Amino acid sequence: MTQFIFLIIKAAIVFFFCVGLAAMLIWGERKYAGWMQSRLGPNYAGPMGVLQTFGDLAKLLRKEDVIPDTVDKPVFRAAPYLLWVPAALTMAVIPFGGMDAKIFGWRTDLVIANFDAGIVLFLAMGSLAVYGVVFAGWSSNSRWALIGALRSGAQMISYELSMGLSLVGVMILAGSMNLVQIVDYQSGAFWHWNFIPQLVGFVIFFIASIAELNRTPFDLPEAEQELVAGYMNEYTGMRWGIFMFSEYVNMIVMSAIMATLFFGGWRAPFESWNVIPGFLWLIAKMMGFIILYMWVRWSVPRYRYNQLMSLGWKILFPLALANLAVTALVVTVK
Amino acid sequence: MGLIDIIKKATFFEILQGMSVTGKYAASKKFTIEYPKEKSIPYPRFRGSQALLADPVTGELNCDACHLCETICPSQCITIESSETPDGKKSLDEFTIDLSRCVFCGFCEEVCPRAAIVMTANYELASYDKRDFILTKEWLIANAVHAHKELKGR
Amino acid sequence: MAAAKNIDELSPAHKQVASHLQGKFGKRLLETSSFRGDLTYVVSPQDWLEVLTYCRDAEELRFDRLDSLLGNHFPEREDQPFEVIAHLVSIPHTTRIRIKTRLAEGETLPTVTGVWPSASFDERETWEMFGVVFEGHPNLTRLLTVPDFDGYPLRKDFPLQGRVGGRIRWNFKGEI
Amino acid sequence: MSAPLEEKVEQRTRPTLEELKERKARNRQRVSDNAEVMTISMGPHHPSTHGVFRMDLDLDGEVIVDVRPEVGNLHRGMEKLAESKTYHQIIPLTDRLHYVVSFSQNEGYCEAVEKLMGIEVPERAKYIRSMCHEMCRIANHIIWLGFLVMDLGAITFQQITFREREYIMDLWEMLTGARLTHSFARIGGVAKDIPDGFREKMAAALEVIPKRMAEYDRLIRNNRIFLARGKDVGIFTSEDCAAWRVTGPTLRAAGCPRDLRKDEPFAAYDQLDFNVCVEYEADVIARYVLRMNEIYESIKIIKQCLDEMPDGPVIAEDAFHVIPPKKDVLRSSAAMIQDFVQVFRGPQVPKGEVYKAVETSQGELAFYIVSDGSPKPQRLRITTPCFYHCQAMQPLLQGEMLADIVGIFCGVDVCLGSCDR
Repeated sequence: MTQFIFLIIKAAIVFFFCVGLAAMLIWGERKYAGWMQSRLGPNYAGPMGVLQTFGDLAKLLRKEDVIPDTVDKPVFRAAPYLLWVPAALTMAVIPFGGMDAKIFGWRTDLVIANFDAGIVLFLAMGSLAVYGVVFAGWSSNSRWALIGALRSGAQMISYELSMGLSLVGVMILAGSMNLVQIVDYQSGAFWHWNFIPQLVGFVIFFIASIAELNRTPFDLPEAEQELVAGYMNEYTGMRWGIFMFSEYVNMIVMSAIMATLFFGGWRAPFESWNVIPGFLWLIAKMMGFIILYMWVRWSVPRYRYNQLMSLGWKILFPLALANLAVTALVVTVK
Repeated sequence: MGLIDIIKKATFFEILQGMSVTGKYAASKKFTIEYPKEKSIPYPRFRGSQALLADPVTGELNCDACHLCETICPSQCITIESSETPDGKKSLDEFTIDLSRCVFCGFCEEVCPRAAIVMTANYELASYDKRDFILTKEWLIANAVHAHKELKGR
Repeated sequence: MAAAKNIDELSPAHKQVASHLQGKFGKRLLETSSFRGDLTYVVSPQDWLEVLTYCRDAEELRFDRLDSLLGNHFPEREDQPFEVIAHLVSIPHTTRIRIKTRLAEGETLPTVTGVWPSASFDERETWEMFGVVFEGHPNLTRLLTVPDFDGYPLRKDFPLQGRVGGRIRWNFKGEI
Repeated sequence: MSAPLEEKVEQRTRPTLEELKERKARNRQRVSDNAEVMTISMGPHHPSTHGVFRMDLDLDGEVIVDVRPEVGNLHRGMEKLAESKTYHQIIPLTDRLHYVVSFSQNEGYCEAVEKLMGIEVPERAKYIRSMCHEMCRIANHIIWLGFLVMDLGAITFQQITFREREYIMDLWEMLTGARLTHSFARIGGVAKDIPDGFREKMAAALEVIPKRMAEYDRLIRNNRIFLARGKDVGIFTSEDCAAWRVTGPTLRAAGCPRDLRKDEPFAAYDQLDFNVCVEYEADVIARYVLRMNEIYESIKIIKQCLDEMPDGPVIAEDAFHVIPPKKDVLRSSAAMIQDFVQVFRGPQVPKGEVYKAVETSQGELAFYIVSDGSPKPQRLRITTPCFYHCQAMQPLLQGEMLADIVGIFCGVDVCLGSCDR
């Protein structure tokens, strides 16, 4: 029974952590983009403009929720949630600290769900998220949105393949698909972490994750300059706000997965630094990746559709296969 | 394509190079002027809203109501009403500038034979009320405090 | 007819052009004049297409670009109030020439979109502004004004004030 | 200063006209015969059409089958307006064609009027005009680059190019009193002489801009995505350019060294030493390289202008056509009478018609003025380069991909204010 209460408490904490962090990231990205552009970014609401997101939230909630006449209404309404709820579910398998940790005298695992198919859950939920985009574009009954949805469908399916394959290397090394065990495998200082043997896998995963997140240079489904807003063309007010918000939730999840699989999860870079709680290390690594995502986004142009496809199928996919083969060979020979 | 090119491609050399530039900007000093807090100071030739200058000694308006500015104005935003005083001089009764038509070309200042109408440094002209855009003679005389310094002495 | 005024003002390249065109078309060039170094020919509407095509194709002329094509309205000339003026440029010879034609109200002119595709917008503009119809133009519709605009705004008798036609109306199927 | 981009440009090849045509045909092959066409309307409030341009696109998937450009959403009737204004009053009107290069427009109009009236412009004014032309060119090309890269997806770039343009804007404010709509050229010269401290500020700006352009190079010059997006995209050969009257950098990027500054010199360009930049690949990258080289040439020209500028008046002494400078009006009665006559009666113009083209940073801008002897033009036709650039979207875009529309559209440099007049 206590375990069940703990489970609910843990889930609530992780959920609110995700939501809060996403809200901060919306402000953070604008601020960081402003800095990179020699601007100041938002600076009026609160100190350094930290309350900007809440101001935006108030504005979005007050706006009229326009649902065009020709849209497929149930699908149109459901699509925003389909985009971020599956992604947020993935947070359940991320370990935030050691198993059997002692908190105020109670013993518990610092993970919501410790089960063996963690990576599979992540991949499955990633595949579900594409429905949100495709539904949004299709139900809008608008040609711009349709093009965005089509691009998104093709792009996500192509890059999911390389993404999944790049993770198989990690699975082979750790001999498990359980994220807790993968983190255990990486115990020790940072040269035990997976990103050293799996550097190619990590690079592929990082590129594919940008594509999954629909961020520049792979933000074709949104493509502000071509499709205006792509699949969310017809959305207004808070529904649009949920799309915006889900982008950041997805980003948090993706960086958490990346930190867990390739960078030792909650573990400190050196054994002696483990006095700092593990979840702080995890958050620090996540923030590192998030800043990297933002940095890339505001520095590079966007690929064209056919270039994106050829990059995914002709370069990343064979590379991921080769990486898998080499890893399997090395592990077998050892 | 030599070996160096391949290495550069595989290590994302040029993308990292580009990111170093944006990263440098993120850390360096910002270019923004935070407008309502700090104001930019216009150069002496800046063409802000007009003002009517008066003689610094007698306090009389320089304007002779010769209608030159009214005639040259390309957007016809100046309206002058004048009457004749008993001693045969023209006197200015009403001088109105419709700011919503004005294009700030500075022709009125340029053709004025008496340095009576000048463009000032006053650029804060936004308003919620359209009626504020009709600049009356009194407004224009009061606006002379914004006139560029080198013009005031003339 | 072809009384060339101030032909001495012309540059040597222009003189060559002038003598070549004189030799080819002779009396069909109704007027020749030059003002501030600009060489102008007036041709009849029937010769319009032929002269312009020849100017582009002849090896000595090579006017390969139509710099602009525009109309003008002279209400005081009662028989032929409209003018259509083409400015040609030769990039290899760096010369310019102006060819005009005069039209009566309702008279049509053959299109030159087949010679220079760039004339398409120009002819559409001339048509909507002056009412000069270009025969054979693939898409002679209003360009700058709204599709149901009334009248020809650049004619001199077009009223300067008031509201003439030109309200955008649409049905909600997207057609204006 | 030699153009630092030159050594990097050498890897660019010089394809012949046939090769270019073949490359263009290869792009066109994407259009299949039995295409299932979806028509979508792009614009007029699309963010990347640089104004209010509208295109009807026939799409087969991502490939563009046909384009029908539509302009006119910003039509302000400038030509009709000009017929009711004296020659002096039209100058502020020409600012509003394209606000980035408004001096070039002022100057082009004044050149045409001076040709009509036969005014000889003082040497100093000519040099100031050339200098201002090049300031326009630098500002325009810099923000053109920003917009191009932004349209290809990197938004940061647009912001930092606007920052560099600010140096030019400050100079404009110092020189003319306005940041966008300068109204600086006058019939017979320019409005004012260069102010004190202008040379130092200009020298400082000309120091900063090449440094910043080196940073632009580091940002995108070798960027694989930028090169992939621009290479062999939007090919427009010199033949096409002549047929569709596409001028300016697009024509020069197709290998044709046509530049009115050399071919039909105006202002002081016949006395200045500069090169006409030419590129040969006729695609978006070639246009980018060409414009960057032109900025270096412009910097060279501005330095020459400031060094070689002779002393003297900045406006012609011509009692019949010119509004006299203000300081003369205040002091001499003859100038005051001239002032009154010019304002109330307008300039005295001979009968006739002139056509004068100048090279702005976008292409050849031409003014055609018909005078019937009155102080107001009988007809003023403004032949802007952007009008034809918009029209040329149809041959430019056929066979390209949807994502390249914005790159190509920005690549030929279009301003809708200038297009619709």
